[in-house]
Amino acid sequence: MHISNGIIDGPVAAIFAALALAALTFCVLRGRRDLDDRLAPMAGLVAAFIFAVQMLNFPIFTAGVSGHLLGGALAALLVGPWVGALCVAVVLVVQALVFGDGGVAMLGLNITNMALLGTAAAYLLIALLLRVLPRTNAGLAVTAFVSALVSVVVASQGFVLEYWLGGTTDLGGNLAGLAGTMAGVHLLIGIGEGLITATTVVTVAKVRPDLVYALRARKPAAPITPAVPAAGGAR
Amino acid sequence: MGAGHAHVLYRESTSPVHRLPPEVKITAMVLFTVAVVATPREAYWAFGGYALLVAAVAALARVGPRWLLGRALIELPFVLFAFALPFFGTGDRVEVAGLGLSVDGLHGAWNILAKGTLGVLASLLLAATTTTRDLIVGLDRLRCPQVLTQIATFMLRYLDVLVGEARRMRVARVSRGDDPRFLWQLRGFAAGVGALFLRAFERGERVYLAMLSRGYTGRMPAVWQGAGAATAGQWAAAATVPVIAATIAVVAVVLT
Amino acid sequence: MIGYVQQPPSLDVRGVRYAYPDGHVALHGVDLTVPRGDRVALLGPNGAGKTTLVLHLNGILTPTEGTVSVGGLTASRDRDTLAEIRRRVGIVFQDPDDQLFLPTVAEDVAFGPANLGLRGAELAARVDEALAAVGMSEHRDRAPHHLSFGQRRRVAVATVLAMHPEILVLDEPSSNLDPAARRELAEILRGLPVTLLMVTHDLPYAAELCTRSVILDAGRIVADAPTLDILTDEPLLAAHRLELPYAFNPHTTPHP
Amino acid sequence: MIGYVQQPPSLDVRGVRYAYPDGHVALHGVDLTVPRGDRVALLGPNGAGKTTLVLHLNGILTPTEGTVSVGGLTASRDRDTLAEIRRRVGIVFQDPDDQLFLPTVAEDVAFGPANLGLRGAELAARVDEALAAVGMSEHRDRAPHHLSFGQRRRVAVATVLAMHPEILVLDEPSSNLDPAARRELAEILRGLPVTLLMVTHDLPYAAELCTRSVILDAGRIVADAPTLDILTDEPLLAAHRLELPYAFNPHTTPHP
Ligand SMILES: Nc1ncnc2c1ncn2[C@@H]1O[C@H](COP(=O)(O)OP(=O)(O)OP(=O)(O)O)[C@@H](O)[C@H]1O
Ligand SMILES: Nc1ncnc2c1ncn2[C@@H]1O[C@H](COP(=O)(O)OP(=O)(O)OP(=O)(O)O)[C@@H](O)[C@H]1O
Ligand SMILES: [Mg+2]
Ligand SMILES: [Mg+2]
Repeated sequence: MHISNGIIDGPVAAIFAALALAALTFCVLRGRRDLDDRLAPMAGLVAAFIFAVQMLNFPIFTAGVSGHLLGGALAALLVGPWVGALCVAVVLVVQALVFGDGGVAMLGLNITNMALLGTAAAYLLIALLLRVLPRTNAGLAVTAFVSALVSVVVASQGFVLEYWLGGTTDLGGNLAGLAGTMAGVHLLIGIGEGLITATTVVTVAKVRPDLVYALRARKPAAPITPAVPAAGGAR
Repeated sequence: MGAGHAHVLYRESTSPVHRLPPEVKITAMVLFTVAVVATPREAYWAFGGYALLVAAVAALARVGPRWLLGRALIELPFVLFAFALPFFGTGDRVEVAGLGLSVDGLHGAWNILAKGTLGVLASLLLAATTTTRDLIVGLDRLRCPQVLTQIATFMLRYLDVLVGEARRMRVARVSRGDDPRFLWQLRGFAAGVGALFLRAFERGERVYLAMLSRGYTGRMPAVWQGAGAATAGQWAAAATVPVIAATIAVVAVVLT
Repeated sequence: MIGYVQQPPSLDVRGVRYAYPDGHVALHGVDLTVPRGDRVALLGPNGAGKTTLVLHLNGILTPTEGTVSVGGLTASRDRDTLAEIRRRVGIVFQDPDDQLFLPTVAEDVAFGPANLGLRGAELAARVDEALAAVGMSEHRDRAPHHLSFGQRRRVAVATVLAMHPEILVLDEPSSNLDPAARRELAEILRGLPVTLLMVTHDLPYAAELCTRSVILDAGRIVADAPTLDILTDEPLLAAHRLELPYAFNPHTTPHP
Repeated sequence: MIGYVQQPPSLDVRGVRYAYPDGHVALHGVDLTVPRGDRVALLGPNGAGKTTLVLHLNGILTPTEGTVSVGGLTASRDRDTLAEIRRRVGIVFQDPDDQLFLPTVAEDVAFGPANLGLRGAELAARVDEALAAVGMSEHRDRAPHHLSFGQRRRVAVATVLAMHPEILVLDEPSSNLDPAARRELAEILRGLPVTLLMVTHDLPYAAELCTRSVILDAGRIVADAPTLDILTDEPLLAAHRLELPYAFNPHTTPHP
C-alpha cells in the first residue's frame, strides 16, 4: 500500500500531508495519556511487528502500490486507536526515510491510508463488535479477524480516493477498475491479516489479558492487579 | 538484545556526509524530495540535474553506484506499474513498435519512474550515512514529539528482540528433533507468530523495566544525542543540495 | 541536637502480597527491614518468590497489598518518587539478558550514570572503574549479545556498580561466573560501603558476604537470623530445600 | 564373531575452529574424544568457548574448520544426518529461555519425544517421568515463561531427559538451582546410563559426577585428565581462573 513519489500530484499530496499532520497531532495529545509504563514497550513491539510483517510485500501490478499486511487492527486492539495510529505512522516514517519504501513526499497520503483510515476503521469495528459478540476468546478472535479484514480494504480505498483526486495519470473509466483491483487484492491480504491478527491477539489475551487495550474497557472493576508497570513478565 | 545502531543499509565510513548531524541530513533529504516531486514531468532536463546532484552526494559519501542501484530495487513494484500505465491511460495515443500507447500514460510512467527513483536514491543515501540511533536523534532535534521518538526507539530495539527470540525458538525446535522445512510447515505458523509476539513482548518488557531501574525516563540521556546539534556552518553546507534542487524546480516550473 | 535522630531503614517491606497478572500469588505478606549498611542474604528454594520480592524494591512491581519504603520514602505510582527510589536502589537482575540492551558494553555501563546526569570525564571514569572491577575492560567495545553468558553477567553487575547506588540488590550474582570471578566479585562487594541484599543459592557465598540471612519460602519469610545461626540449623535448612555443600564447615568461613 | 568390534566414541571432535560471524574466533582447534559411557566435565573460565563447543555437538553451529562426529556419524549439513545426530545428543542449554518455547510446561516436555514418534500413553509416561525427576509435576500446565528462573532451568532439563538421549550434554545445569535440586539432579544424572558431558563452574559438582575433566581456555583444550588429578593441581587451576571453594577437599568427595 505504499505510494511512491510521483503517483499522486504535489498539491493533493500537500493537502493530505496537512491533514495527516493535524490528525497525528491530535493522536499525540491523546496518546500521551495512554502511554504509560505498560503501553510504551507494547507500542514499540507492535510497531516492530508491523515493520517486520510489512517487509514481506509484493507489487500490485495494476495499481502502482505494494501489497502487504497493514497491522492497523493489531495496533488498535493492543494499544488503542491513538497510540495505534502513532505506531503505524512511526513505521511509515522510518520506512520512508531509511528504506525508500513509500515516497517521502507521499508520506501524508500513506499515513492517511494506513495509519489513520486503517486504524480508525478497525477501532470503530472493534468497539462495536466487542459490545455485541460474546465475551470469549472466540468473540475476540472474530472481532480481530473482521476488523483487520475491513480495515485493510478501507485503507486500500483511501488510495483510490486519492488517485481520483490527484492521480498523475488519468485512468479515465479505469478508475472503477482500480477500485476493484485494490479491493480484490486487499480482500485476500485482509484474510491473511485477519488470521494473524486474531491468533496474535488471542494468544496475548489468554496469557496476559492485561496487555490488550481493547479488553481494558471490558472489566470496569478498576485495576485490581496494581502493577504500575504490570510487570507480569518480569522475573 | 542490542539496539542495532547500524542497520543493514548503513555503510560504515567517515565521509563528510556521514559526519553531518542527522537533523541536517533529514531536512535536506525531505526538501530535495519535495522539490523533485514538485517539478513538472515534461521538464526532462531537470531530472537529469537531480540525478547529477544525487551522484555528487553519493560520491561525497563514498557510496558506490552498484550498491545504490542494487538497493534501489525496492522500487520494482512501482516500475511495473509504470510499464502498465501506457496501456491503461486515456487520451491521445501514439504508435510505438506497433502498440497503441497512451501519451498521457507514457508521461505518467516517466513521471513515476523518475520521481520514484530519485526519492528512493535520496533515502538510500540517508540510510547509508546515518545509523538508526542518529536518525532518532535527528528526529528528536527536529522537535518530533517525544511519544513518536520513544515509539521509534523501542521499535528499532524490538526488531532485534523479535529476531533474537525467533532464533532462540528455532534453536529450541531443531535441537529437539523438529525439522521444519518451510516456515509455513511449522505446526501452526500463525500460532508460532502469536507465541513469538508474546515472548518478544515479555522479554522486551523486562528489558524496559531494567532500563527504568537504571533511571530511564523516556528519553535517551544526552550522551546519546551525539556530538551536539548542528552548527550554522553545517546547515549551510547541507543546504546546498535542497537549494540547488529548489532552483532547478523553480526554473522548470517557470519554463513549462 | 538533644535526641538521637534515628535514620530510617534502607529497606522496609511491610505486609507485601503480590499476585501476578495470571493470578499466581507469589508473595503472601512479606515483612523485611534492612537497616542502613546491613548485608543480608535472601535464601530460599526455587520459586519461593525471591525475584518477585526483589522486583518490588525499586517499584518495578507494585504490591497488591502492603508497602515498600526505601530510606523512608514509600514507593508509589508517583513518577518523581519512583525516580528517586530507583536512584537509590541498584538491582542486578537474575537474567543478564534483561539488563543489557545497548549496542556496546561501554554504552550499556554508561547508561545508568548518564541518566543520573553524569557527563564527560566523570562519566568515562565511572565506566572504566566499573568495567575494571568486573574484569571486562578489554571487551568494552563489543556488543553485549555477542558475549558469553558469564561475561554478560559481569557486564550486568558493572552496569549497576557504575551507578554507585546506596542500596545494592543482587539476584544470584555468582551464578555462571567462573570461580575466580566469583571471588573477585565477593571482594568488590565486601569493599563497597552500601546496604546489600543478595539473593543466592550458594550458602558458602552467603556466609562469606552477609552477616544476616533471611529465608523466604512459598512467599513467606520463614527465618531471619545471623547467617551463622541459620547455616548451622540443619533441620531449618532441610525444611526449605537448603543444604550445605559436602565438606563445608560454616564455622571456618572468614567472617564477612 | 571372531574379533572384538570397537565401538566408535560417542563424541569425537577433531581440530574444530570456529569464528563467529562478527569475526571473533571462539575455538582455535579443539580435539576431544569422549568414549561411550564416559562422564566428562568441561571446565574453563568465562568466555573460554565452552558454550560454543557445546553448540557444535548437535550441529547448531558448524565448525569453520575441523569435524565433529557423534557415535561415528560425522556432522554435515545433510538433513538426515543432522536429524540423527540431534536424536542421539540431548543438549541442556545454559539459558533456559533458549530451550522452552511452547505455551505449557507439559507440551514443551512432550515436544522432543513426540518428534521421535512417541504417541499416546507412552508419550504421557515419558513426560510424567521427566517432570517428576526434576520435581516440576505440579507445574505441568503453567506457562514456562511464567516460572521462576530456577523452575525454568528444571523444566529445561526435563525436556531433554524426556528424549532419553544416548549422549547428554549439559551447559551449567546446576546454576540457579536450589541446593536440594542441585543434589537431586546429581542423583538423577548419576543414575542415567548415558555418555555425559557437563559444562560447569562448580568444581565440587564436577568432582561428584565426572571421573574425567577437560579444561578449555581461550578456545583451546589445555588439560585433559582424571578429575581428581586436575582438581589437586593448584597451579593448573589458578592458571585458568579455577579455584576450589574454601574448605573443600577433593579427596573426600564420594567417588562418582
Ligand atoms: N511472570 C510470572 N507470571 C506468573 N507467575 C510467575 C511469574 N514469574 C514468577 N512466577 C511465579 O511466582 C513464584 C515466585 O517466582 P520467583 O521468580 O519470585 O521465584 P524465585 O524465588 O526467584 O525462584 P528462583 O530461585 O528459581 O529464581 C513462582 O511460583 C513462579 O512460578
Ligand atoms: N554470538 C556471538 N558472537 C560473537 N562472539 C561471541 C558470540 N557468543 C560468544 N562469543 C565469544 O566467544 C567466546 C566464547 O564464548 P562462549 O559463550 O563459548 O564462552 P563460555 O566458555 O561458554 O563462557 P561462560 O562460562 O561465560 O558461559 C567469548 O569470547 C565470547 O565473547
Ligand atoms: Mg529468581
Ligand atoms: Mg557458556
